[in-house]
Amino acid sequence: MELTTTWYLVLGAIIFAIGASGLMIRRNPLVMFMCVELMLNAVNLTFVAFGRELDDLGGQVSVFFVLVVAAAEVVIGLAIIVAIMRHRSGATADDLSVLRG
Amino acid sequence: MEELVWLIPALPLLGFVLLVLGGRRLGEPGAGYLATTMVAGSFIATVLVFVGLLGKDAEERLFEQTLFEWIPAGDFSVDVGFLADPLSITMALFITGISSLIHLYAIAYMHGDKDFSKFFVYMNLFVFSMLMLVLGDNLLITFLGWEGVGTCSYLLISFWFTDEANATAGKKAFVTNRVGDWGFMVATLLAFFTFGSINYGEMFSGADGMATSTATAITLLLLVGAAGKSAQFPLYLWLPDAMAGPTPVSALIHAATMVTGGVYLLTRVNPIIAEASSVAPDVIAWIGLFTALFAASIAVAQADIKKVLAYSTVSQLGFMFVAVGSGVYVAAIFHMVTHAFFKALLFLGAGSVIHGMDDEQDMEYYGGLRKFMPITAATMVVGWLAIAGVPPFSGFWSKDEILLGAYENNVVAWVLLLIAAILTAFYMSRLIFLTFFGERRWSDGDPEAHAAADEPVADDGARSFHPHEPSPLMWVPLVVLAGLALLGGLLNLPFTGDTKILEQWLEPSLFGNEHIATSGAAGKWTLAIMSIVAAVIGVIGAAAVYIRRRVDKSVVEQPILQDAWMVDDTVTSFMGGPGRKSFELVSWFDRTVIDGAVNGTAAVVRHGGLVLRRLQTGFVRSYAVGVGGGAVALLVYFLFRTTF
Amino acid sequence: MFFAQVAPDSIVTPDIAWTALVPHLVLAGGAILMLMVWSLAGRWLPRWLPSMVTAAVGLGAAIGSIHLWRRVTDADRGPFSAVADSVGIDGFSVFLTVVISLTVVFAALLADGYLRRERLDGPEYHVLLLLSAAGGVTMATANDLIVLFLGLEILSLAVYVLAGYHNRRAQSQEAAIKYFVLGAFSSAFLLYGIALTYGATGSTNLVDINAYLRSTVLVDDGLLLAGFALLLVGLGFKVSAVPFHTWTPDVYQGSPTPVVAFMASGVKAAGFAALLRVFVVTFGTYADDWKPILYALAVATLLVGAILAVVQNDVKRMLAYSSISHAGFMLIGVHAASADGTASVLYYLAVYSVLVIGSFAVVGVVSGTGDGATTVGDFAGLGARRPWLAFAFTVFLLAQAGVPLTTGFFAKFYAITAAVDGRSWALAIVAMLSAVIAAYLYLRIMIAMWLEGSDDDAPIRVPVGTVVVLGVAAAFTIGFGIFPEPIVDLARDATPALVNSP
Amino acid sequence: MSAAAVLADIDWHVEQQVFFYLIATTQVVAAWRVVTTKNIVHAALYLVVVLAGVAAQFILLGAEFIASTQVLVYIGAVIVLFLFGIMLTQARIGAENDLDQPNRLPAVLTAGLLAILTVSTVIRTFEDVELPDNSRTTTASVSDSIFSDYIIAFEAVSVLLLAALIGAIVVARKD
Repeated sequence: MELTTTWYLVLGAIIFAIGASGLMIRRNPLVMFMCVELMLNAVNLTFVAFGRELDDLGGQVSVFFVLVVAAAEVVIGLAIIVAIMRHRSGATADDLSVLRG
Repeated sequence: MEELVWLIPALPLLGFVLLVLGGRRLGEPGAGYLATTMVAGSFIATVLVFVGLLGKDAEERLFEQTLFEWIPAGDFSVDVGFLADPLSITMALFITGISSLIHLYAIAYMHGDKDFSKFFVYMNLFVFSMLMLVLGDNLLITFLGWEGVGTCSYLLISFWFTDEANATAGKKAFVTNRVGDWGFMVATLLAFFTFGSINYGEMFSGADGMATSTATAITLLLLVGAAGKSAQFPLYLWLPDAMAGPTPVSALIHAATMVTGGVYLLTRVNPIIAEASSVAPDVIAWIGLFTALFAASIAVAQADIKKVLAYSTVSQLGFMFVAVGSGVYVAAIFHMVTHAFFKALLFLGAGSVIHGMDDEQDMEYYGGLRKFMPITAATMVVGWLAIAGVPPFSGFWSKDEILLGAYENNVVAWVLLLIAAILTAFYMSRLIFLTFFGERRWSDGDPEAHAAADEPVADDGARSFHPHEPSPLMWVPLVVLAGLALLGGLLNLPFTGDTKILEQWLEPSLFGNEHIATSGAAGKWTLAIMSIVAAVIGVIGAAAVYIRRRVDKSVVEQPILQDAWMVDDTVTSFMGGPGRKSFELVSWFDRTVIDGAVNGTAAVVRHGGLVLRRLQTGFVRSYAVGVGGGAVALLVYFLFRTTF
Repeated sequence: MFFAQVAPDSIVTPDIAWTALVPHLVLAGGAILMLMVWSLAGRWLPRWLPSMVTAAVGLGAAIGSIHLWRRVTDADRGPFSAVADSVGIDGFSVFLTVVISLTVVFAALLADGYLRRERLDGPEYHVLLLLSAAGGVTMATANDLIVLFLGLEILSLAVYVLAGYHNRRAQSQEAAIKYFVLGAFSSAFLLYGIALTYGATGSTNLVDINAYLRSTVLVDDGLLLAGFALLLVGLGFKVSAVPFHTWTPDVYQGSPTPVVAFMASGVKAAGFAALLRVFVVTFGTYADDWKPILYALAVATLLVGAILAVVQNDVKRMLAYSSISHAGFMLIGVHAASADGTASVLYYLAVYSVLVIGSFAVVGVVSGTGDGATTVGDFAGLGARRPWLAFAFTVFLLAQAGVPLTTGFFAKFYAITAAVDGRSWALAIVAMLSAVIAAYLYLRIMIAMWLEGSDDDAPIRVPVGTVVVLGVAAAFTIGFGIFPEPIVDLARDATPALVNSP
Repeated sequence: MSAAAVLADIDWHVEQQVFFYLIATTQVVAAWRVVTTKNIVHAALYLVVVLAGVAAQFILLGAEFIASTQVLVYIGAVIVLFLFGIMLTQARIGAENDLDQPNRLPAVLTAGLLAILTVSTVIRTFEDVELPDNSRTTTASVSDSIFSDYIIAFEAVSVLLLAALIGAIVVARKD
């Protein structure tokens, strides 16, 4: 099989969907964050593949910014989680459902 | 002098502002007098404008005043402007006139109320809104007034809000009116996109030759709005409940002015109705007819004096709708004016009775009050004869016009309307007899007084009251209104063209869309006699029931009539046919289907809400499924649209 | 030139049009300056100062936009792009910049009393608020999808933290984590959408994308349309369009009330700015493709918001759902994909921001210490306890219900007009239906305030900042409700444009 | 010899394929395990595998700067943060039963559809487009781009990091 851009894009799409499924299934907030990271990485792969396809730097530059965003998100997300866990140890995302209806 | 038209709504608005700012400090009765003065001033301004218009030729009796450009919307704009023409000034005249009297009355009626000044705040705001409604020169200003009167009505119904029933009634009025508003809003939009303007003048000049379907749609949508405001079937529901408010409110808003807004609106847009397919006016007429009959039959069975008047109002508004549907706009306006006179009178009279009877509204506890409240009794008798259609009282003339119009439109409609007229005479007579005549079904707790009054006293179940004539502040308006109810017919006597003052006066506003009676003199006389006969049948019928019970009190063959508690049932049986059952059916229908429909819609929304609510589980992952599912749905849609 | 010596031929830095960036710089610079001053001298500064400074900075950003407005509305100069075409200054972006800046002013004034009552005061809240607004302004002016994404992330990250700012309240933390997880999830979708659009058009720059789509007929537009779908997910989430709305009620209910006021106004404005700029302006040539889906979103948003609002018992939740249905009205304007539609959204945003800030200002003071008393029952008898407060709330509620003589009426009027102009009759009717259903909700609150009694006589303290906000918001609502022309004209003049830098 | 020079000597058409399939398979399996494993520490470690795989793919695509940034930021920082987070929050490290919940079907279905839709789109659009043989980009050209065309984005990122910094401090403050 000849390696084409498609394969990179398909790989990205699959990892994106796996990440999305994790967010919809898992209850541990930390794992949910990890799944978001999976999704972002899938997008990064897509960006670079497109960049290569188009022979354009924009794809790689975008990935650079996305990396920073991902890191910043993790910082905030983990801070929030740690703050919550200080009050209730071992809580899952489902335990945080006082607000509903 | 017609330049003063802006002053007409401005004065009540000024009153409103002043009362908001200083009403509490002004206190009682100052706040009431201030409010009354403002409304009276507005009346004087109206008279001045009226005189100004009179001084012109009939064709030039149209004055538009634009205050400022209000909403710029692309190539069209909406102005805040007033239209002084015979129709709007007629409305403004009786609105401000009756409002002044009712304000005066309310000063005494609301005496001692802790929110005295607030009451007048609302009342002045109401008058302002009502005047905006009738004087506005475009649909949006009218709509503004329309919303305003609705809000004031709501506020005033709920005025004594410690009472749960009042709060609920206020809610009901608000909700039902929203349904009507919806029709109005859609009609306004439709008009805007048809004519490119919602200014009446520009609309009507564009109406000629417009698409029949559009005209029909606009008419029917406006009808939804009008039916909501004018309490027509099936949107009448709120009006009987609205009686929970103070009586002057019932008189002003729910009898004389606001509820006629729908009739005014339909009359105003007569050039559009003229372009609509004949279905539209027929629908108007039949809705009015059904409402007139339906409400009259309910009024027959009510024990609460205000409820009788409320259903009566619904029924009379039905008459006006029949007039509009039959194309006799003058008759509609004529009846609106006379109705405003006598119904305001009846409500104020009822208020005076209620006032005298320590807020008791159940007629079961009344009886024989004429000796204790002679002025109230006398004026209410005038009102009764007027609404029953006994000549020469005003109601006869206006109702006769409507009957004539209905007859020339559709004989079946005429017959049914005549039955409604009989019922009207019957239930009003019942009200008067039960209240002012017959035995006292109450006690003043003072045996000496009984002897002096030489009245038979009900032996048991009687309650203790001290009926008395109210203060002059309250009875003077009654007397004035009684005079108007007596003489109101002079506005439009049918004898010759010259005596049809109202018809000539309104002519420029009707653009020749008025249906001109074709019947000959003989026909007219026959119809008039028939309507007199109808009134007499109603009165005699009521008297028969009532008098028989009184005279043959001990006669065994009429045990039901002996029992005061069974009056309604007696009346029901007396009305013949499957009688009682049909009335039960009506009330069942009212309770179950109509109430059910209103509650049902709310329930559907509520139920839908509760179902949807279950989707809001509080779990992040299920929200994520929602987002992901949405994403999938969007992807599916977009991928179906690809060009590939 | 120093740099030229180090790297003689590599970096050609673009001209930075500093004037175009005044609002951004004022907001971000204000945040940094404030952070520095308070870390050095915080203990000597009065407690009320941070909110005053923030309000001043917000006002400064708004004032700093005036010269831009003059420039873009000047027929000779017109809109322009700056800094390598990644910042677009046109009437549209300036209008929204001003809206967002002013919501900062309000949110800062509200926060003063709130934070001190909850013993949370300090400069951090305000620094985050300013940074968030800087992100919002970046979104509104972005001419590049990556810049837009970064703006959105700045805005969101700060607001995630603000949502959990009340750290002693479990609901606040729950709101933060829900908002964060779902926000990150939707950002991933948005980013994927950007990637696909980039793949389909070869650029992330909106000017270039627009030019490309105008000049080229794509043989297969599957990639582009998939990009539309995913972009719409991300942006729909920010403006809480159904079915991406699920976070809204939970987050609004749990978050500190002044933050909610900002979320429902500033954040929403930024979201719509992006939605309009990306879809209506950039993808305008593909309007036939995305219009039907916006139609569906608008209908769902209008109805679900209104229906769910009716069955709530918590006022914050009610207002959250009602804000969803208001978003539906704005989506109508987006769907119209016309100049009038865009103007209607801008007008709606400006007007609704004021209304919703005013509403949450009232909720914030009624909720009492702990920010917990927000059920309808807690508003019972407010008319008797604090008549002016109840009056102001009534004004906001009536305006939200679309009663004439308030700004809300015109907002709904223009939205529906846009729908009817586009011959979307059914949409107009659904909108009115939604308004009728939602009216019941506002009525319920008003009834509780005016008609129901309450045995609760705990004093309600209304801080000065809140009084100012309520006064200004109520005056705005009634004043421009009677004379809507100035705001309407501004919204009309605020036309979006995509132009290359000269 | 620098990594770039080594890479330059490779015949891309064969090696790239082999490596791609190898790495891709590993990545998918590892990603799958992130989602399904019951042990949270394992999940983090599987994530490392995926992220390292992404870095490797970047190299295969000739994006060396991004690849090294990926390694630095993700494996050097993000994963460490995750592990710290696990240590600070989990009462016990080990198996957890957080998958035992009803209604997994809609989630799996949604994710499956998402995969099918996106995959089918890209396959359809790029059916047989070969990977172009363009030269690998240098770090210099990427940085040129960042500091010219994307200067505003770069500035925005600095504000973003500032916001994250302050945000984290705010969240972590004592009551």
